[in-house]
Amino acid sequence: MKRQKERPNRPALALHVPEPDARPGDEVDFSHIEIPAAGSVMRPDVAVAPSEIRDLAYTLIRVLDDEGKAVGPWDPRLDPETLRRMLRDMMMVRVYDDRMYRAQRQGKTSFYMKCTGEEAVAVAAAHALDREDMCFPTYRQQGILVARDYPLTEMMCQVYSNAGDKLKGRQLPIMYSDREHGFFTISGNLGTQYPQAVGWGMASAIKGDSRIAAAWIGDGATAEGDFHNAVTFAAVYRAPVILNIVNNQWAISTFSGIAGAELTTFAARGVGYGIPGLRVDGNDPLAVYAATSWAADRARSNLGPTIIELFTYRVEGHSTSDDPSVYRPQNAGAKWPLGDPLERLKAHLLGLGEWDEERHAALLDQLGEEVRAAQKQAEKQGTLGNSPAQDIPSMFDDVFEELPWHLKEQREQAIAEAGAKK
Amino acid sequence: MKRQKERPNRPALALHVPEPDARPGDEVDFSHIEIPAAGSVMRPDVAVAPSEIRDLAYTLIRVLDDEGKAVGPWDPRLDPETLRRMLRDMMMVRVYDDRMYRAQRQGKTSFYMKCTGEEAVAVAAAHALDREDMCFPTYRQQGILVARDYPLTEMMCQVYSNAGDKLKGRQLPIMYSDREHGFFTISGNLGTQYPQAVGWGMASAIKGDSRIAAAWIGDGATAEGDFHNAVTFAAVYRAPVILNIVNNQWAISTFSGIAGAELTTFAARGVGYGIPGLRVDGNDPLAVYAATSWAADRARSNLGPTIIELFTYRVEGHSTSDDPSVYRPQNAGAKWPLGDPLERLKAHLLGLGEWDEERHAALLDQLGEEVRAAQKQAEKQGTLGNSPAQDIPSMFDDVFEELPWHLKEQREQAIAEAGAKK
Amino acid sequence: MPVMNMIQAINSAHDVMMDRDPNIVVMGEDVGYFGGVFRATEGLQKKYGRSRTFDTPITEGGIVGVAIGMAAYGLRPVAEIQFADYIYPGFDQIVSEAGRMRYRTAGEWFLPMVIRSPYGGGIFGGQTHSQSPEALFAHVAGIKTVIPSNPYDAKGLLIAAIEDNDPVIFFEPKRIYNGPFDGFYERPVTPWAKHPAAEVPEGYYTVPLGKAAIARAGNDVTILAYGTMVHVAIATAEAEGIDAEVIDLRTIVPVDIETIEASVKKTGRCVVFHEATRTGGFGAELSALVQERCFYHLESPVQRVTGFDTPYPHSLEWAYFPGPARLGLALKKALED
Amino acid sequence: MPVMNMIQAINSAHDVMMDRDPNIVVMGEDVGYFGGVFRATEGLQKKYGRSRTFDTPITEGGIVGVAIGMAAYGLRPVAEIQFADYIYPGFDQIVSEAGRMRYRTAGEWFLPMVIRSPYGGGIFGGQTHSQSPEALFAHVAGIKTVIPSNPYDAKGLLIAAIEDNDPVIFFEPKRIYNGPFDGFYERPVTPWAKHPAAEVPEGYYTVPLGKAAIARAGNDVTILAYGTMVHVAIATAEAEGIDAEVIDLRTIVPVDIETIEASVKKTGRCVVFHEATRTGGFGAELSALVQERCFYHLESPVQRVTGFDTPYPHSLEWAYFPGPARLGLALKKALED
Ligand SMILES: Cc1ncc(C[n+]2csc(CCOP(=O)(O)OP(=O)(O)O)c2C)c(N)n1
Ligand SMILES: Cc1ncc(C[n+]2csc(CCOP(=O)(O)OP(=O)(O)O)c2C)c(N)n1
Ligand SMILES: [Mg+2]
Ligand SMILES: [Mg+2]
Repeated sequence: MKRQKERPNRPALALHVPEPDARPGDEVDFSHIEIPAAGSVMRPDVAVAPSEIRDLAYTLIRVLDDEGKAVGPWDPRLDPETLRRMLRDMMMVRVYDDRMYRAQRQGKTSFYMKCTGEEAVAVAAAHALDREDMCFPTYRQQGILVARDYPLTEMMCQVYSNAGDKLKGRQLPIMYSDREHGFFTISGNLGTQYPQAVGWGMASAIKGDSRIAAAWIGDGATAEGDFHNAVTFAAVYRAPVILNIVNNQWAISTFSGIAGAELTTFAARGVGYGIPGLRVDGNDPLAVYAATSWAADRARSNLGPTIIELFTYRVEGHSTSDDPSVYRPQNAGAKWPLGDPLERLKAHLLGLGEWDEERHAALLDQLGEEVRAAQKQAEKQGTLGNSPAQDIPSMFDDVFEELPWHLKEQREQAIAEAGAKK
Repeated sequence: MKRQKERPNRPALALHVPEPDARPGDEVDFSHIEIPAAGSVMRPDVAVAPSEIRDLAYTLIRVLDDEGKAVGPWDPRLDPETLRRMLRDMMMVRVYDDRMYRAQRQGKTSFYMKCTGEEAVAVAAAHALDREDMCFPTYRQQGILVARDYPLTEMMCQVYSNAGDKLKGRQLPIMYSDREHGFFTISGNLGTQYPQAVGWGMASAIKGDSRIAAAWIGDGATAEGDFHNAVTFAAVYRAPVILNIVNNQWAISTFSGIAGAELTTFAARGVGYGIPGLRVDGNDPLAVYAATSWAADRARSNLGPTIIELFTYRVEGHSTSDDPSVYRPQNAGAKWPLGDPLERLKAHLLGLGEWDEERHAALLDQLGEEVRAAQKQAEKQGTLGNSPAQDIPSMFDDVFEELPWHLKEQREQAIAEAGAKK
Repeated sequence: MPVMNMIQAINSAHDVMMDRDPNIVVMGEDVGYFGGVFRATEGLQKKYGRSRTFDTPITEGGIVGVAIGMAAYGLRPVAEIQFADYIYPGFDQIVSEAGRMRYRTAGEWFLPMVIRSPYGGGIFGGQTHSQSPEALFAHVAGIKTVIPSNPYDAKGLLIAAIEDNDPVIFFEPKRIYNGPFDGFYERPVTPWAKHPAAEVPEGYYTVPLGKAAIARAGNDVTILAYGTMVHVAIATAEAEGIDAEVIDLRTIVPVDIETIEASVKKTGRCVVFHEATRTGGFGAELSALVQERCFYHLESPVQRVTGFDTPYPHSLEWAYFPGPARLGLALKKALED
Repeated sequence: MPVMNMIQAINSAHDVMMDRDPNIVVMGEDVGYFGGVFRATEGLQKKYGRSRTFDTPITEGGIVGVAIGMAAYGLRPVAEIQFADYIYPGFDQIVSEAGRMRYRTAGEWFLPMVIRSPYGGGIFGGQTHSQSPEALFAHVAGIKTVIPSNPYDAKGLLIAAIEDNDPVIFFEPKRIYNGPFDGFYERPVTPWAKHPAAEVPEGYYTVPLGKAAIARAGNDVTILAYGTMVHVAIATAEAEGIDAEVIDLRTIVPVDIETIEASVKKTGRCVVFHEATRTGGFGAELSALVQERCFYHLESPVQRVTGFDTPYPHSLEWAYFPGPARLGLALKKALED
């Protein structure tokens, strides 16, 4: 191999490996993050040419200002009822998460994942969509189910893989699925839902339906080929789909620089395909709502897909298997300058005079009650353990619509084996 | 399924399927193609922030004007010797292509692919690179080998899978490979070379080497996940690599709209990742040279990757297996407004007074001679047919470095079988 | 009855089904206006419109992922992968998503979709236009894999695949698109017209998935084959004067174990025959199944006659291809032992 | 001698080799600063710097494609795929590129690279953290596949894999990272410390690829196993009081046919044992090989004891897992027949 020294007129190359600003022991410092003032970003008509709004990929659409006032053209002007409902849903998600996290720690299931600090990206989006629109979420959008009134007990039974689990104990906890609530089955494989959402949206367009699709993906998972597959198809066929990128800045232990965030924003990916890319304060429920509505309008008008980067922060560990203090400063999330979506919406409602601390405390109590009741209900149907709630023959169902001979034989084998174990 | 009629407040969706302007029987019309004047695009310093030169992705870098004069800041100011050499190489590619195409038609091999009209994207780029830089081409950059003095006979032996084929008859014709000439083995699988080029460039950076990598991909193949994989890695680690997209506007029968060209340019993909995207007149050898040099300088200065869209036109069929008159107007290529790269460089040299028609005719004769001589030489070593040039045991070599027991046994079997056939 | 080659039969299956069911959409690289590089979808776009037959970007992962989304919506997509050798970028979506969708949702979502792909060698296509990757799919739970050997079956099986409510991989041996290639490559090619299975009804009919056919009845040895190899097996048996029973599996998952068992128990000898590489090929599964179920009936070892464990070479096509010479030797051995 | 668990042994293999050879680079999701979700690469970034051990974007296709380019340059990349269940987006680069690079260039380019991946079930990981996809790689020409069963072998085999000049898939049974799980899941877990193979030399040594080990000598029946199943096999033989010979294959391609043949010819009976789904699993290949080569020595059919042909279920983990009960029944049958 010819090396540097033999080519003195050529400089030596070096590999650049991105590294976050702070590691354990360092002081976390978010001061370099540029935060445009709430209300400062223009809101174009949905029929605008994407080439005219490239700037929206490099700013931050924000509605709630530091005092909790809704300002500027993106203010979705929601009625207090809707605002309170959104607050309630986000609070519910947090209460639910805490409870289930604890259940995992208590050994009642194998695994759990919270979405602390990211409640708005699911809840506010769900409120901006029609109930009939199909969501293709990741494991961090449990808020959609809550916003769509999916029973908590159903969710818990799934987490426990118990007798009440409609998925028959087959999926890892939190991999919910509910067709009726427009919640596509979560996959353990990152990114696969993205082209599927586009296919669903294309199908809706082929049939002259009016329902659109919305998908979510993490900042880390945008690197998968399926991200590109999805956006390519969506752009080419102008599929009625909203492509959300939840940039919580971490992918397990890996910061978003390794996903490409050093050089540009994730919303800018949209620019690369000639579709709109909106960069949105993901901790601002009104901004999330407004951007989602805008993208939904575009999709419904046959104007095609929109990428929405939801800029947020993963406040807690990746999952129950993760300890973030090993790779980033402790309590980094608490210092996140864009605040907590729950607190921000609460402040907004307080400012409007449509909420007060008493009602807030009462609601919190009530949600705690609801979750406890649901949990009791769920645990009546069992928790995960070495004696599974599902019977052995059920293991062979649903591989195919009909059981072929080899699975029939294997089912017999499994039954015989279970007999022998006793 | 809920349908349109049940949701009267929602408009019906419809699928958009891109369709080219002209199909067989239609008049081809390129008048909508925007062609900025040669010399009109600014040339930034290589250290520029990519965010400042996004415009370069939406224009067309051109050096040769309609009279063949080199104008503007991108003029690479090449000496006449180099210009003549580039002309010679492009002419050689065309003569070679014609000859090999005919050889396939004569039944001397199974397959051939020409690059008519696209000679500049390989030849001019190769001249702008160092010989030590590694090229990761597609099947349409045979010009690199010609520009790097790879023997024609070697190329032909590969096309014939004959006794002189260094690839032992294992690869489809035109899937050349030559390490010494910095020409990475062509893959039959579209797009796979792109991340490989990035890996090679990263390796060069890891070792403090000074060699860079250059890759080529077709407009159609940019849709593959590997395109995204490659650009993601290249952007994250600022890999010293030039990522060329040869936009010849067709992928077999499929026009570039199906690859996403309706909404934006291919150079704009670079914008999506925050790296420079240059859009270049691919039929202008000086523009190709200049853009390649610029990107190479950036890469050598540890400034990272550049995407270069080479806007050109596939003048002939996809391959010997293809008849383009079935899906696009006949002779569309002849009307391509950006002309023929050979003619344009010839006109430039004529204008400089560094070339004349006599020398041109003589050169053409001479190249014909060279190709004929090489072909004779190659055909002495056989052409493709039912009696292969390679012996049967050779079929088992190079699966692994050493032959494992099962391949030894299979080799014996193949030999026995060959005996039985006689 | 009309006479069709394999391409025409496959084209007709699409046409019949698109006409019957508005939920069927057809897509893939070059399948739209052009009708596919092998012309299997010719005329469909013109007849059914661009939103039901269209070209796709060149990304097999995208094609499969999008087809899954369409099937989840309720359509019945039929996607073409231009060559089986290019199916791997879509492998993740097939294995991780299509194969497990029904299972992971306990039936809430299921995927009526077909992935068609020209496959196999014998056309001097080199290592990237010749592969037979069926074993990779056979190993994945939740996927059916079908490989027809003639026009009648191709149409009937493709219609059955389209009607199936689970994902089906449909591999079309491209060497026999135009005629029943028997492995004697030096002889002139016979077109389908002379073969009884080229008589293909114009309209709707099915050939059920999971059912093998006895392509040639015989008593002395059973040959398990599918696709092109069925014709090679028959021709070899005739050439060698061996009374072989040739079973055309047609579907490899689920495989028709009854037909296999009955035949091997009758003949007592078995040769498994495919073009794919040997190690871990579907022949290993067949050999294991036969041995497990017919052990006490076997008079000689089950043999595998296959492609070699190398990539498909270009110039040595016929040394690689498991033709009559390779099979003939194995048959003789099976009968001698 | 130091006592190591599998993770420590694998970590040590990296360390020893990175120290010896500056061309070795280590990469994958979370492998850099953090040291990998199973901590197999802990400390390497600190010791060898960021340009030799780094985190990658989450794209397995990119990881493999880039590793191929690095190997083509002349480095020896060792890439981690976080779970074997996530290897499929990289399948095309492995099958179409890594497996055929040496062949298609007649040796001009070759790829000294290792793809490591935690694999197998038994940890309540559900269908996407439990898979055993080795058969998919075994079928692909040009790739070696290695599966260690203990710390000593893990380190020695990984070093051999890194030194090998061809691409090696290195699957690490994650259930036995911390202790030799024998399938008796109700019993307390034993750590590696009590196992002789946890004695692992600090420095350089190799365990050759392609050579099996006799994990337990015996006379009555041969069990062919690898990875976690080696421990289950030994424990089952002991529990059932069966004089089984347990062969730990260690490498499945190329497989150590001599050791297999010798054992089966001695015992006359054979059970093939793996965790992957049955149909088209590597057990089919083993069964076919044994039957082809030991037909006249076999006193009963070769049996396969495997995972079932379903995705790996979450709650029914132990009903799916091929544990002592399943193997025990098969062993008794092998001896009865
Ligand atoms: C194809 C695939 N590769 C790797 C993993 C392992 N994995 C699970 S979550 C995760 C990080 C994802 O990060 P991001 O996309 O940013 O989502 P977040 O967890 O931050 O919501 C990884 C690497 C996986 N599940 N699937
Ligand atoms: C992975 C893969 N999918 C499909 C093909 C079949 N194929 C070969 S060339 C081609 C068109 C490529 O078009 P483009 O990338 O624009 O390159 P061009 O031929 O125009 O130079 C296709 C679809 C392939 N070779 N590899
Ligand atoms: Mg994240
Ligand atoms: Mg093209």
